[in-house]
Amino acid sequence: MDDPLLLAGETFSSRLILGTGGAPSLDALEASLSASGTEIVTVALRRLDPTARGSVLDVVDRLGCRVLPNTAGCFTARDAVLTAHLAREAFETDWIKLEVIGDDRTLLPDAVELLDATEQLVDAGFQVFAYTTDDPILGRRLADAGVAAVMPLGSPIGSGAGIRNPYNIAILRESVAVPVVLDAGIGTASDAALAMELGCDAVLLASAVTRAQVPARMAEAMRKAVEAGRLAHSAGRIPRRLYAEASTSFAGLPAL
Amino acid sequence: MDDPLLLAGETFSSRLILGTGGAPSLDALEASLSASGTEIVTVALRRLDPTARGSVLDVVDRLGCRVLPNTAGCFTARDAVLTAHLAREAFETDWIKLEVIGDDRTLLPDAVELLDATEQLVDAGFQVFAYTTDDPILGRRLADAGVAAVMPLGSPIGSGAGIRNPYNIAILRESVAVPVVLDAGIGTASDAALAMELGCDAVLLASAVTRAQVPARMAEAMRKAVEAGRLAHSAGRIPRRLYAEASTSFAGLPAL
Amino acid sequence: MDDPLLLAGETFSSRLILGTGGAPSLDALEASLSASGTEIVTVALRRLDPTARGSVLDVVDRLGCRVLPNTAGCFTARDAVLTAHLAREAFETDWIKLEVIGDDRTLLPDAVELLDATEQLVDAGFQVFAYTTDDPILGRRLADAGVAAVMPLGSPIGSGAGIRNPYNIAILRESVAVPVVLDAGIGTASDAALAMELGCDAVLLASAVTRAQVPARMAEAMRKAVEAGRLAHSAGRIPRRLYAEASTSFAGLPAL
Amino acid sequence: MDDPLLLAGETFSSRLILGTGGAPSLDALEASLSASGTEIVTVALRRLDPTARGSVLDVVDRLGCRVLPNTAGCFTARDAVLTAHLAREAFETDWIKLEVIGDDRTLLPDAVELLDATEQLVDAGFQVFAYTTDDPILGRRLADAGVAAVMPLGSPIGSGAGIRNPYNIAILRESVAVPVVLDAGIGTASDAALAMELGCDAVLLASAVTRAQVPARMAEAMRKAVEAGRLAHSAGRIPRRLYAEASTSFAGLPAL
Amino acid sequence: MIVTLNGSPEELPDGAQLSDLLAVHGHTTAARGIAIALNGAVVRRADWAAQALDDGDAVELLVAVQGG
Amino acid sequence: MIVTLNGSPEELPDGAQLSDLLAVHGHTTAARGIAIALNGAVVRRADWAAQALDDGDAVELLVAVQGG
Amino acid sequence: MIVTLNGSPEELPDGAQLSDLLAVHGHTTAARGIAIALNGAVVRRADWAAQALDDGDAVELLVAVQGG
Amino acid sequence: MIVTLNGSPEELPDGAQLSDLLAVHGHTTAARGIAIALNGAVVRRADWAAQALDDGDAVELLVAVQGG
Repeated sequence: MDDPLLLAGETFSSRLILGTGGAPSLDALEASLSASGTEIVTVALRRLDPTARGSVLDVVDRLGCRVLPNTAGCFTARDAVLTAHLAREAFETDWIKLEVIGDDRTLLPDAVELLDATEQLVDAGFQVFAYTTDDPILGRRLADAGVAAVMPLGSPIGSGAGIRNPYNIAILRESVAVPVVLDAGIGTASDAALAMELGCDAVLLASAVTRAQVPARMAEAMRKAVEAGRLAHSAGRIPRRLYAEASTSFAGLPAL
Repeated sequence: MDDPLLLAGETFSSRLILGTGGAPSLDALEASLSASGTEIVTVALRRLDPTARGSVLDVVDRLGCRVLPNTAGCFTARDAVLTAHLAREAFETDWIKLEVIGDDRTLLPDAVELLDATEQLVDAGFQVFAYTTDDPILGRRLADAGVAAVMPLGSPIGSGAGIRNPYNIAILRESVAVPVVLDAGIGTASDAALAMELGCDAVLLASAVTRAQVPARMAEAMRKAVEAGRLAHSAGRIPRRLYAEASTSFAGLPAL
Repeated sequence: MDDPLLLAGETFSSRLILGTGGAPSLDALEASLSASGTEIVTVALRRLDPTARGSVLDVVDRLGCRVLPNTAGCFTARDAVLTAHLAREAFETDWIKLEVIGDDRTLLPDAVELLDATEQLVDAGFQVFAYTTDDPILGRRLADAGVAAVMPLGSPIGSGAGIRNPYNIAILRESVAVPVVLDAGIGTASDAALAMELGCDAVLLASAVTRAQVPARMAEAMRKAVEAGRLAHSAGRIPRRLYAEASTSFAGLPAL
Repeated sequence: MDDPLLLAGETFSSRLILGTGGAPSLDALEASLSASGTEIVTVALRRLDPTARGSVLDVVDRLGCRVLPNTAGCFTARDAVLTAHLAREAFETDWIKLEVIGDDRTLLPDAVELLDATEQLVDAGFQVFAYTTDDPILGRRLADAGVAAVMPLGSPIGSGAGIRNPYNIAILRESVAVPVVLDAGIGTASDAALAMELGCDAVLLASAVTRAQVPARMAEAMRKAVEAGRLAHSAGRIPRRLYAEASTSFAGLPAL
Repeated sequence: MIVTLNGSPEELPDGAQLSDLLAVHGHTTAARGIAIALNGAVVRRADWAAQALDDGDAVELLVAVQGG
Repeated sequence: MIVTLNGSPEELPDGAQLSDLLAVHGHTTAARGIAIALNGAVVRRADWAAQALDDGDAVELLVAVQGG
Repeated sequence: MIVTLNGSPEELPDGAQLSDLLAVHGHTTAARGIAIALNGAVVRRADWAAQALDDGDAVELLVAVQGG
Repeated sequence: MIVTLNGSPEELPDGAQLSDLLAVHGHTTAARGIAIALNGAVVRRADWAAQALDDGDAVELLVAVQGG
């Protein structure tokens, strides 16, 4: 089934976006990115650490992935906008994963600052990938503001708690015409498959892979899970029933 | 990762077993079996229908799959044992998927008749694949009786309701040394992935594929989902948390 | 246990607030309100209907309940603020249940308009009871803006789907110092009990009672469920375990 | 609503049965039993402990409760039957809570031994209250064998994990004509309410109360929760919907 | 003169006041549970008694109904 | 003679054997995927060729179908 | 004579009866909430008063405890 | 002159430019994956080569790191 992902005017065959945070080493990261089949990878900007060896960017470039810089750690629209502009200089890309968080315990997005930053960045020509709550109304506002993708969380970043409110994700998916990327909370393969079954266009995850006991194996699991969920979504699942529905006919039973 | 499935002394590379009930046509069935990558396929025995065209067996043989005959429709140990013996003659195999049901609304297994039939069939040299409830104690009794595999249901046959009690499946998996195959209830890909994540050795499903709107596509989804779940199971998932765990470090944030 | 509810400087013994929408008749409503033990009741303002008999207000007054007018049906801060001012004239109260919705299919609140209206109404001296999503960050913003209570929804108004994301409700409860009232989505008694167990200070519901087959009986159920959940919350529940923890000691078993 | 519970030919007004295991002291137990409003209390038989002070039986007698002795700790039909006969001598009652467990980690019932013991005890004139799994077919077998009540577990004894498979409880409830008592796994008030909403006739719990931080308060919570769930069950709840259903009419909205 | 009441035209004697309109519909200015907007602005309860009406005024007369 | 096949009466020449009945229905004794019960007992595949039939015998002739 | 009570040896005067053993442990044969097994068999309450004991008998004396 | 680099004081020769500061830390103005803010404002990549520095300037020199 030819089923490419369109994001910000570009076409991708993988529907799995990988965050790079939390990987035990750049080697482990490279193995994971490779096993995941991802074509888009998030990175952050931080102060130069003179003791650091190698660069995440070399890994990403070597694999031919597109960079999606993020604004992780920003609590205000001002900081996020500034960070986005810095990222544009650093990576020569208009793409930005916009994170504007409300506190450092939940890392949940702050709707007000997020919308403010979104409007500023869209005006400045950015392709905004907006990390947001699962609120369908907020998702629609972001879509109306011109984001490249609405990226609702399934549960808090790094929590591995999966999709706590699948109904909201399904309603959000129906509420907007732009791509919806499930971003944050994925813990294991079935979570990623479920996200796709709910109609999401892609899944973004980091910790589920980078902090797994065997990251590259989990990366491969996620690749297959996203493909599985996408196929299942369009294959038209059977309805859920309370009782059974025989798969073997009772007709023609012998008299024994 | 080389990770073959051992069942009744034989080795398989696919961990997906397909039931054939409910397929709209033999062509659709063949396409689905092929897309699923399955190596084991269930069939039933029913009275000859002179109007029937073609045989499910030709399809199964053409694809080189092993036949796993079932005893669907039997309510007593007596009928199930007789059916197993008939199946042995028909398919020249000692393998039998043992179904002894308690009523025709839920198609749930009857523990008493199931154990009785299991003992008789094991004594008669059968490799018994026992369709059972998710009761870990009953599963252990079946294992003690010498079954080739314990096959707990996730939810009623054909219900598509997924795994209603994942805790019981996990406890059952820990309680026996023989293979555990999740049999019945799978509705979509994420259900199959979850079954494997819970530690099941394989998944058996029929309606989820045969009655999907696009059966072959769902078959491919299931193949990937089972592989994904198996990989995720052994990759060591991250723990579930209530709150967030930052994937991007706060260290090195600039003063903007 | 003496455990009064404090709302906007007043003290109540009931922690159940009833909406009046959907009742089949004023008589049925009165019976339900009475059985529920509620002390606070919501009403709406609509154009005079010359064919209407009796007034909801007479019922509320007869039972000695406080009126909490709502702004149901408003899509903008402007409309909601105007409606609040009208309600102040109609009911001579500063209390307002502030609903500013984003669409008419989900009736979910619109964060932006809600915050705007909240700020205007707090400035104008209203006691704002803000119907909101389960987003903890938005809840904190409302609390910071000076609302009398944050009222997160469990699921869409009238859906009877219960609390779709209990984690968010628990986190929201921890995030603010003002009262939290679970508002919308309650379908049955166990939902109301759960809301209280999650730490909510009260529950507001309408359809679950007014549209039940026997409204007054469901009202009594809700009264007890809210009391039960409140008691359970402060009684300190046992932890959840995967396995058993014997309630009868194995020590002293006879040798039989 | 006059709605008595009929058990083994007797009538009760409370639908909450309390186990006594795990209480920190007899005083705490008495306070809890009293607060719970229970009329039936389980006790066990163990070897005389010369250091023990007071007797649980004095507490039960003082409160005028009926004694329901159990066979906790028995792994075989033989031991359980013998224990039941001992209990008949000790408490001069034909009532017996029949527990025959399969292992000491899950304390899950063993279907085979349970049915065997049930048949022996029914033959011997006992009123058997059978602690069982949530398997509807096994429940029907127990009912057919003549038990006074089928008592399915929600989750393992003392686990506080609630009702892990509410669908099975609902199906079991439909499958038998005898009373169904949810026995084991209740952790908090909403669990007890849910059990009743699923159609159970009563709830039996111990650890949820005796091991709560404030046992008597949790006992009161459980009393109200059981009453709430019972009322809600017969009040006819509203259906669950994905989207909203307005409780305030849009008709008559002013033009503002 | 003609005013619009709740979206429908209603004829009133010239010089009629808001209190007259209320009276026509069975309410006094002391009525509890009603609210009035005049040309999109809230009329404070204290002003009901003395509020004049002009030809073309749009009046919303709202009452308490079951809700939410 | 008349036997019952899958619940319906079927006339066969006197002296007909199971293999004849199979042949009538297009099967040989080598056919894979079929099974036979005679008067409630399984007939082993090895015995199909030589199995006699009597008037009144109840034969179940079963074939592989999609299932489970 | 020596009997085993709840798994431990206990010396009793020759000719002692079950009722004597109960008395030693502070119970009468009318006591509610106790049960007795003798050599693996239940002793009916009606038989407690007259039940003889022999050297080597295994007695289980059980009482009501919190449970379940 | 002394500038603040990533929060720490750093001495540079008078007249040093941003490109000199980069060079000290092993980067050229063509370097990919780095970004620079000067006194709270982003310095466009095109301006790196010619950007002067003054005593007291606060420079943030950021690089790509693993992130979410």
